[in-house]
Amino acid sequence: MSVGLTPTEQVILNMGPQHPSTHGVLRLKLTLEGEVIVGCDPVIGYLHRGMEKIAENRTYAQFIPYTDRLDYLSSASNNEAFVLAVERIASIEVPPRAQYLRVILLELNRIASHLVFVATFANDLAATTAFLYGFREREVIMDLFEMWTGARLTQSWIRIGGVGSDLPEGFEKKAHEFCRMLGPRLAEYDELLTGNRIFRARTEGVGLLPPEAGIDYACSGPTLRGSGVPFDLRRAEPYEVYSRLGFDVVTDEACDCMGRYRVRMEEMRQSVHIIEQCLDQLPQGEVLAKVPRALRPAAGEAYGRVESPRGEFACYVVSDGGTSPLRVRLRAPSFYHMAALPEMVRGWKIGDVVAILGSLDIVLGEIDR
Amino acid sequence: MSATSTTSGVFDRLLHWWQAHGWPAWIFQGVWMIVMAAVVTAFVLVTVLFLIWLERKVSADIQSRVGPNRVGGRFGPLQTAADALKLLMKEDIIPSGADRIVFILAPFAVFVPTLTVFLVVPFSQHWLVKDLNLGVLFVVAVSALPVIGLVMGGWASNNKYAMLGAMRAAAQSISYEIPLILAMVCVAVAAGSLKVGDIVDAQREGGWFILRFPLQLAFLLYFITSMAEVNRVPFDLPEAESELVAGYHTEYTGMRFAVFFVAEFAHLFFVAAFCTTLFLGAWSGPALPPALWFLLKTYAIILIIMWVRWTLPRLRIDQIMGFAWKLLVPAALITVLLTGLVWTA
Amino acid sequence: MGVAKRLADVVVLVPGGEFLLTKIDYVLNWGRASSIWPLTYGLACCAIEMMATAASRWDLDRFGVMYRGTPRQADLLIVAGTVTKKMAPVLRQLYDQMPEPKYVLAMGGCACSGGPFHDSYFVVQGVDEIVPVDIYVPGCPPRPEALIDGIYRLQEKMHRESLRSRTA
Amino acid sequence: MIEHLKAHFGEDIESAEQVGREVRVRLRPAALVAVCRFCKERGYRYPADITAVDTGSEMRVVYRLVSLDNGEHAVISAGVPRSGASLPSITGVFRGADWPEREVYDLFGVRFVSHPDLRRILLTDDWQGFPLLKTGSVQDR
Repeated sequence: MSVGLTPTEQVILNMGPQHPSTHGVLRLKLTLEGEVIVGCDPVIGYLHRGMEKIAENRTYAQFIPYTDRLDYLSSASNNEAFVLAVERIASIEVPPRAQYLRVILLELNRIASHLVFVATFANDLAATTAFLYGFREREVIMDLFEMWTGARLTQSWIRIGGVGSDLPEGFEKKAHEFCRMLGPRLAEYDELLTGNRIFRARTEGVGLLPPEAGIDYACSGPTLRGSGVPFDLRRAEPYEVYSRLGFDVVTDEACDCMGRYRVRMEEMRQSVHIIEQCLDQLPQGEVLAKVPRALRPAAGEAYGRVESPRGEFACYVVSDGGTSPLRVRLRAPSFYHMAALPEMVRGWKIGDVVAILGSLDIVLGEIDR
Repeated sequence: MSATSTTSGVFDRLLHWWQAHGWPAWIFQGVWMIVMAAVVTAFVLVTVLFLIWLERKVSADIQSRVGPNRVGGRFGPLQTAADALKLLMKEDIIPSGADRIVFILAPFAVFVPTLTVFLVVPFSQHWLVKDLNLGVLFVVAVSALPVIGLVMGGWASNNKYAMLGAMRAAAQSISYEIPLILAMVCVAVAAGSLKVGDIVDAQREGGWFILRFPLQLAFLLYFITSMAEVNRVPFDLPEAESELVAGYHTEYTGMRFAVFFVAEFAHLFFVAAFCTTLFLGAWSGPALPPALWFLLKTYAIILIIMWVRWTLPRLRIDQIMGFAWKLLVPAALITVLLTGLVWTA
Repeated sequence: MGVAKRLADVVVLVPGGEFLLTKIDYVLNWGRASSIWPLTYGLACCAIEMMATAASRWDLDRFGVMYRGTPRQADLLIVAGTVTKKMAPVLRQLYDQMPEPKYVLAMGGCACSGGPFHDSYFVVQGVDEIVPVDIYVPGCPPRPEALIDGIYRLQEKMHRESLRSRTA
Repeated sequence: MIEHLKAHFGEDIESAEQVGREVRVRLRPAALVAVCRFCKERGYRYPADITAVDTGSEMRVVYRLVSLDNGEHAVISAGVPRSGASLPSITGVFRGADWPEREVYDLFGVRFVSHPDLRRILLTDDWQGFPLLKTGSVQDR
């Protein structure tokens, strides 16, 4: 089983595209010596839907629902990146109330996404029960989304110039209830996972990503912050009202799977804090600016960067003055994290590949686009 | 003569009656063995159906779900029966690259020894198929056999995941066998016999072994290692779903897969039953019928194993090996030494 | 299915065999419909809803639905998401690896017909171009209730089957 | 920053302007690697994005390097011909440029010279054509 002194024959193991823990359709070509990984070649593109080409054949508003389907665990952040870029080209002012509402939606999406992360990460390590707990809490957020936007996953609620509608009656009360509920539930996860000796043995020191390598590979989000780099676009390049809200940029010096996990756990608590502030400060007023139905922004280009739950999700929009964009480039954080994976898994075992991949929290929808 | 002299009382009387007719004894013995084997098999199979259902219900309860509640009534009692029926009627696929004979034999190589060990389980004072003189040794020998079936299955499937699963199963089984045997040795030393009947008697006279120092340590060792022997989380590496898809039975379909599955749960039932025998005084207990006592204790152990399974994550292969060789084996040796000291003193 | 076919052939020869066959059909269909094991085959957004359906709130285990990681032990292929031209051969292979009787459920607009990606250069316009589909569940993505309804419909379909018609 | 670049690379910088926190530089392909290394040494260590834009009449490859210290973006673009284009690879400067360059090759057909492993990344290996060029329609195959 172990790589001892006797030379062993190398085996190539195809993990995926259909595999219980590749989080979608990813194929990892692993070169093994016994159980030890000596080489890893991720093969992506199994979910390439040609989004960037489709964007060139849609009007600006028509493309918003497509962005939902990129990072489907947190659709609002994709909407936000695209809409930010378009609003910058077309110089559209967003009403203050809409800005707060956007932040609420974004942060709820972040919590929902991180809950799925905890769930799937635990599931990859065979802690099946934590998987179901994560989804249980997520359902409460899904209810909130449904109440407000009518959709559970793909909300498309961030529109050019604002948000789709104002909060429905009773939403604020329910949101406050959720914020109060989440803290104790997270403590429950801590009991089940964070302090668990087996969980720690499986994650601590596993899949090291040194901060320099993280920056060089253009990693971002919790993956980079788990390596101790305090890079958070909500602080570095604040959009909407983030500059007016108080929250900590969570970092962890561990650089391993545990570090990335702890960052996400703490970020959920920070997001709760942000949502509560937004609900308290929420101004009155319009939620959607007057925007022509057939938007024709002037020729130019803009780059919208958003701190999505996975990292920097950015949208590079080039306009030639027509009704549809000339070019839309979708910059997905998971794509860059995947590129760093081969280096992170080398020398670890099959069981660790699953853990490391899980700790990156990739979504194939945005990698393949 | 011990009171646990098993079913042999019935056996003797029937044999007597048989020989009174002048018929040869070996025919009776042959028929008797076949009947007993059939009864044990039937009992174990029904138990396994129940255990699978129980596992689904217990896991559902832990995970704030409901579990099966449609098939055959409110609590889904016929769920496993439906599963078995469906598996029976599924297409039987043998992969083209597989080693046919070994592939077909593997499930039975797992199943047969798993059932065989039930011969020495004392369900009550009247129900012990054969109280072998070397009962504990028999268990040690036979319960080590299923892993050969796993390796056969993994090898014959011609699938890398299956092969990895089989290799893991072999490594894990060999490593955990040692502390498991040493834990049993402690009991044998304490009872002064390898005969299951004697072990039960020793506990009826001097109290359950789990209450007597240092056999608590032996109990712990037995409990941990037996979980590894039945491949349950945190030791479920041979079939780790998130790593190896389904491990050694990745390529098995329908009934052949079901045989593996049944064997796994039968083995689970056995380790719990034997744990009861070795440490919890087997069938002894007040008021209730002895067989009921035995099942109660066994199910208590099974529930704890399930509870652990649905709570903990999985270890990694090197951590599993390290745990066995660096911690369990030395601990087991010390326990044997302590037992020897206490019982000779 | 070898056994099933032979069984059907023999049973109809017995006097009253037709009646007996319907009874056997009933029992077998009940077993099949009560124990649908889908393959864990999430492709895109719909996979998240598929997971949510299996999780505590909807709990597919109630109906005896239990996810399996390997196609060899699966009865149902839930195609949850967009199938691209790169994925199509893999999907076909997985389908071929499943043992009979097997079923396919197309979940979501993309799997049913290409959905929003009807004009994309890399998307297969509905999985029925690759594998035969039994149940279509539209939606983008369908709610868990819709998926459960799809499974109910599949059970109804299974109950209408006969040993002879399936194997003929 | 613009002055520094102009002072160092002179003729190779075709145009440079500051828009907000973006320094937009257009340069000759030959100077690409040197400019990227120059930027990296001055704190633009984060290779946020590499992509291409095809307007139908001309094509350019756009590199976005971000400084984590002051949050400035260096947006470097290099014009290339619309077919049979090739550019020097910057994988020697940024390891993270590996995959994005493969993607630009995959979707636009720009060859990156001295890239360690230039293969198709998203599309199938036997795919014909480059879908994001303006010549192809959305259903192009």
